Amino acid sequence: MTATPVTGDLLYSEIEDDLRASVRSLLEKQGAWDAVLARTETDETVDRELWARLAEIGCAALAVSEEQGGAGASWREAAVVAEELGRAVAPVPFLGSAGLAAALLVAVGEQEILPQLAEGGLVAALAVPFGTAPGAPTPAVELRGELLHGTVRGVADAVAADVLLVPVGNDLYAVGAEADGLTRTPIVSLDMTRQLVDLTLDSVRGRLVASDAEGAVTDALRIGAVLLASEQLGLAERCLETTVEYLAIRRQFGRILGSYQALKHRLADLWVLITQARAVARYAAECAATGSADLPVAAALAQAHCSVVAQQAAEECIQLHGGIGFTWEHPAHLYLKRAKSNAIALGTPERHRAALAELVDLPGVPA
Amino acid sequence: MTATPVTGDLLYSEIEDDLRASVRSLLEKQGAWDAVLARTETDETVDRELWARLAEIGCAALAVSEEQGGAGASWREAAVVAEELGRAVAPVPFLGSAGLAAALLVAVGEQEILPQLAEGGLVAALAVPFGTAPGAPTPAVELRGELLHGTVRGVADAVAADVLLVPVGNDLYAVGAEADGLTRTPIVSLDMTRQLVDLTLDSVRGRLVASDAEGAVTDALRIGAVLLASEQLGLAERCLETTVEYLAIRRQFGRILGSYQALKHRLADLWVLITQARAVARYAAECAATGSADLPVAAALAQAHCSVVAQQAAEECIQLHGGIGFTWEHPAHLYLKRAKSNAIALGTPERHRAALAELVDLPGVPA
Amino acid sequence: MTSTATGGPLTAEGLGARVQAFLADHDPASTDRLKFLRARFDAGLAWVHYPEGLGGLGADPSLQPGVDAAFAAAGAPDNRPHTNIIGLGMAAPTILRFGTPEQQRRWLRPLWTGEEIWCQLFSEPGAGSDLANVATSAKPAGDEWVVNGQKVWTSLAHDATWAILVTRTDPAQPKHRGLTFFVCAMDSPGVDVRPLRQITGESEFNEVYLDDVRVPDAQRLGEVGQGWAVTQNTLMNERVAIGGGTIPRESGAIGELVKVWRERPELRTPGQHDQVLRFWVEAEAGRLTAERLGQQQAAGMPGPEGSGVKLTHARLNQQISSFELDLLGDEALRYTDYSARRPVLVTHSESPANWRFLRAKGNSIEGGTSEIMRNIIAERVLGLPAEARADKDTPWKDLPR
Amino acid sequence: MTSTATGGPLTAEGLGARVQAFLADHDPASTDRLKFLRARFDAGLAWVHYPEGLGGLGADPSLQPGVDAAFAAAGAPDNRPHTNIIGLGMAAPTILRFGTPEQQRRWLRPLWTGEEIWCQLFSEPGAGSDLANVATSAKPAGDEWVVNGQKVWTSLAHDATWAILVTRTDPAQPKHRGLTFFVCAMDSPGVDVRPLRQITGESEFNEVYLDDVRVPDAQRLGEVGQGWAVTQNTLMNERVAIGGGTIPRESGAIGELVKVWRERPELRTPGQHDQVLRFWVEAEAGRLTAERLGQQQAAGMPGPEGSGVKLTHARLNQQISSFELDLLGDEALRYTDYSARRPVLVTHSESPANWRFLRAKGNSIEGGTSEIMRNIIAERVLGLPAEARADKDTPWKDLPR
Repeated sequence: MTATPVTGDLLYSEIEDDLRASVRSLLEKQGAWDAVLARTETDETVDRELWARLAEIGCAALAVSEEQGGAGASWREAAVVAEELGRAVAPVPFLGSAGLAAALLVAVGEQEILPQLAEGGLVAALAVPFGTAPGAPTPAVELRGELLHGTVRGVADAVAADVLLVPVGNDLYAVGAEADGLTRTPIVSLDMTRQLVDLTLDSVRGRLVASDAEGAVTDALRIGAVLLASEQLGLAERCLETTVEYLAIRRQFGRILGSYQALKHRLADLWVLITQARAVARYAAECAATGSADLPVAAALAQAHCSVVAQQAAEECIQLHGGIGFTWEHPAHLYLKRAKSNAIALGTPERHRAALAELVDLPGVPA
Repeated sequence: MTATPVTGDLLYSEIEDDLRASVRSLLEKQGAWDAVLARTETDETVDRELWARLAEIGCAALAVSEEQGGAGASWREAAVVAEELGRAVAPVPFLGSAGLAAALLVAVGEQEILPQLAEGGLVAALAVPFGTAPGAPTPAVELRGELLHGTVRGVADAVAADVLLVPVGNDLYAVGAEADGLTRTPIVSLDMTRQLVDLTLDSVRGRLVASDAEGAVTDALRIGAVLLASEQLGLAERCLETTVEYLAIRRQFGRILGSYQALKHRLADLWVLITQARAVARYAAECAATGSADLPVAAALAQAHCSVVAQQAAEECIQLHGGIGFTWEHPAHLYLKRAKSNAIALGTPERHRAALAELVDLPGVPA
Repeated sequence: MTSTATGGPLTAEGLGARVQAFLADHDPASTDRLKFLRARFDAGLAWVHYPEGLGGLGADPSLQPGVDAAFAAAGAPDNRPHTNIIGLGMAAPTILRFGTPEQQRRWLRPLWTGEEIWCQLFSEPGAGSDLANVATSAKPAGDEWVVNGQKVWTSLAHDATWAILVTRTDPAQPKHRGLTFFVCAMDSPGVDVRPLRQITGESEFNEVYLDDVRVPDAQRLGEVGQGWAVTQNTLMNERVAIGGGTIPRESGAIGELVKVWRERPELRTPGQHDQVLRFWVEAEAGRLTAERLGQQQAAGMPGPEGSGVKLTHARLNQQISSFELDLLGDEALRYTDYSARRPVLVTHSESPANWRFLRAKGNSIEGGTSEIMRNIIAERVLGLPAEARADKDTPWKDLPR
Repeated sequence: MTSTATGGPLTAEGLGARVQAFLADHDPASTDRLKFLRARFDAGLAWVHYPEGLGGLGADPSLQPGVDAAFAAAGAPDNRPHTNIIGLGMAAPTILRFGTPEQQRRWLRPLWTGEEIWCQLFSEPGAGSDLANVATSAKPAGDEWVVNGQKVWTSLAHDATWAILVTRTDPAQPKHRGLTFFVCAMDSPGVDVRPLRQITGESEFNEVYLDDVRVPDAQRLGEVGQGWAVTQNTLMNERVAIGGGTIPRESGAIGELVKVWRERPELRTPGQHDQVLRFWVEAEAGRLTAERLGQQQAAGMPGPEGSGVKLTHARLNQQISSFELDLLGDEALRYTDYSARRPVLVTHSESPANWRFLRAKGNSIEGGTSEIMRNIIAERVLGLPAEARADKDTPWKDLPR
């Protein structure tokens, strides 16, 4: 039997509530879903303007200390922002830049990029495929002489990135987005609200940011998993709300759809799952904020659970909207694509469960 | 892609319908559930009288040829009987004697026991634990000199057995139930409508029935799995019927319970599962009857699926009956215990899926 | 020479002889495709269970596959049935059942040969599963009707010559009364077909706007006010169309999944193995259930299992394709093309996994939602009480919307 | 000397000092158990949030665990709360809320000390989830009431001195009106307690037959006809009783499963591994949800999550114990004892896996079925329309049954 770690605070603080209100208000003004949908079909899939506004209220580096130019808050507050961005399927580089990159730069004690990133003037991205789980191997980019060579496919938040953080063996390099020899090819992505990019490095000059960075990369991916869980929570909540609102007005066979018990019970079950998603996401954020030794468990648990819940919420949203939910002109497909993409991102639920097997001593069949 | 075997006839023939009607009529007269329940608390947990009546209409050896004293029908007809016995959770040694033992004796070409078994004067049982999957190792009973030694725990249908068929390595021995040195201890069994027995063999004289019998034991267990699937189908159907009948009369909050859509949809889903259980059980019986090369797949498929369906049916039966379904004085617990016991019997669904992995070329992770 | 004229019902042998005789007269290799198909229709070898003179010989429907196979074996052109699914599956049986002899003669031959494609104008934005809640109105004007309204989820509308159309002709009647069924020419003035884009990016379906469209009364099918009976008959034909023939093991979604599993061992993880096997079991159970349903239908005992087969098919398509994306991992995050366009007809297996994942979401909605299927099973099969409803006897115009 | 007398509210320190003073006066090692408990009650250290004179000091309820811990640390006897769950969890708050001062003085002390055990006579065979559908009648007779009817699912009835009892005093009123709430002495003539046997073989519960049982009007709680309001308050206390304190990771059903998994590697198969991990994830998510609910309650924001916690708890108990039997295989086919008997109180982990499997089937029925929990969530939390019902305004006696 594994010991029970201290639970910590799973509620939202007043500061977190205020932050949520600011972000939501901003997103309601500048991130309506129809604008998000329209943007997916343009060349500018990232809403740089919105990102600038978010940076103004500190969202670019919430968990970075004030000395390093950040907001001096913690991953708890960052997780609240992730919830709101998930609700809005907002096309901004929060996860990649304020999450993965910031966590990595803090972990390795970087001083040059971090202040610019924190004030929002610079976007950074971690150059690994979006599906990389914490601890999984990263692509083989290699140093030949002083130049970098290799390919990294499907990188998140690299569309708008100014700097790419490239793991090279156990080292970490920073590469300018406009560097000679670097090709960035945005790809048609399942989730076009977070368009992925293929990177090709052909004799690219990078700056060595840290050696012995493998552990820091794993830690950063874990922080990413924590934030992603909160994003999934926010998305799931939005799907439930939208569906309840629709069922409360739509009539069929002379009755309000929401009065049909089979639908009511399915939504009740979904609500229960969401209360659980909130508990595990909050626990993960609390562990990240306090540096709890249980963070690896909390992050894997949150991903294993929230990935499932967000997908189910998006699927119920489509199904219970009926035909209209299957059309392009309804936001449900944006939630579905984000939910499915997120479930694969930073490791599938099954990968996270396999990680838990190690972490909580539940081994498989002895060899 | 695996080739598609010929499906064969998945319907019920007129002869099968007639047989079903005879068996059901007999069970309605002699096998009412309250009598079945009462019998579980007596020393006579097997209804020998009922078994005699069933033997009279040929149920003791349906799939045994007329030359060998059987009814000259096939495993298809036997499967129909199994359905009816499952509906009634009947405490008779059909599965053990008319199924496992008969299949085994036919397979090894035995001539002495089989005719007596076929006419119903003798009950035989295969001395392996009830949870043994086709192809799994059997307990280590060994021959020292000319005498048998060993322990076999949890044998089905051995309470009423006259002869025990004991695998000893690759040989098969027959042991009289009253043989010196043999101890039969009936155990408190999860499913008391099929009480299991622990056997201890301490210098017991047996008769060598066959050498090189390992394959025949596996084949017999497979036939058992086929019949068990039909038993599970019958049980599931009965659970659904009982529940629908109850919901059609019970009122809560001023409405017939069966008018609540959430319950309707769950029962609809259960009905769908049962149509599938019927299809796979019939396919398995057809493969057994025709000696199809696809029998191993069909048997594993039927067990993997019908075990799950029967359990779900029994669980819904309890839940939708509410409190009354949790009491001893309602048949629901008999179905639940039979369903759970059957799911473990002759291999759990997971074991059968693992068998399918081999059979249909869906291997696991390469070593 | 017909089956009745020769005294006994047509047998497979008798039909086989007719096919061979026809082929002797019409060499598939040298006969013009359309000419060949028209002649086949006229010989009663199109749909052999239809009456004589309407492409058939009044034969048993079970003899059709043999006839089709004989033509295929001879290298004869077929009528490309997949391009006219609604025409063949729904419009034709409805015309046969409710059409006048003139209507049958006019429409059935070019329908069967594929010269005229048909579509269906049933669904409306305000109706959903409540199909009878039709708001599209038809008002009489001399020997014509003037139709106004909006239809949705219309496949093939952009290719179709004709549509079967349900309209409300008397809003003062309760919902299921006051409907009338027409055939509408898709090139009529006032018919506006607009692609309806779906979550895959493409537009398989259309919205159809009807703006003062004039439909001759001669194109009415069935009596005025009996449109619901006609519609239900049409939909019943849609559901019967399932089944028929052995379904290959591992076809559909499970086939795609196990192909990836077998061919790409590097993607496998231990934790996914049992799930693959669970899906295999469920898919095979579903396949055998459909097989058994087909056997029942062939034995003249059509069971209600069709609703269950549809439910299972939708669920497995969705669950299995979703799992396949997890198995593919990073690869699944790449899509092919979201641009607005008409879909190209390809087999499912040529489509990328994430397209199949997205498209499968429609399976539990189109052709009757999974919720409606469960209602049907609970009420018609299990006999549980119907849902309370307030819309059966109230005039349609007075219902809240 | 009371909290108000000293000026400020009682603090943890203040209470700690009182406990130490009490212990100094009453040595747990040498004081008779019952005498010690009565003195603790009289000192206001029983349930500190109750009023003075009734075992409390009007303190904040959050201070109770500290007091209990201090007594436990000193080796003091406790009041064996698990033997009087209904008394402490449901009867006591109801008496406090609705009882007269005389009733409170009579009942609360022996209830808290455990000298008098309480049970609950609410459920009836004809009611089920429709708890208000009470048929047990109480008719006035002078300053008494004469009660007739049958109650069911009564735990502890065979040990109890007192019962809280809901009766119908006016069948001409609609269902939720016309109920009245009493306290009934279980040794009254006409009270017949019979064990109700359950699927495990044992009888945890009873049926209670009430045959012309006379209950003094002085034992009525609340007004005549207000029994439903009292009952709802009682049930609310039952649900609030969840929560409180950190729940250990891997407690309950998951703990049993992972113990077997870890200790008996020979039982493991590859296909079961991911399922064990799925259960671990679900159980841990459920645990943290209950923890979060406890934090909310402690912060004065009791949320509706309790219904969800109950739902999940029941489902996981059932699914996990069922899976554990599969894991155990042949061993799970052996049971311990089906004979009719009263259960022995043991911790869950001492019970065999298949007993836990069977007992868990009750978890989704007792204390509100899972279906009722889903209704509550859908209607009270999500605000979806209530089920149509015909029993709210009709006189109870005219309802179909």
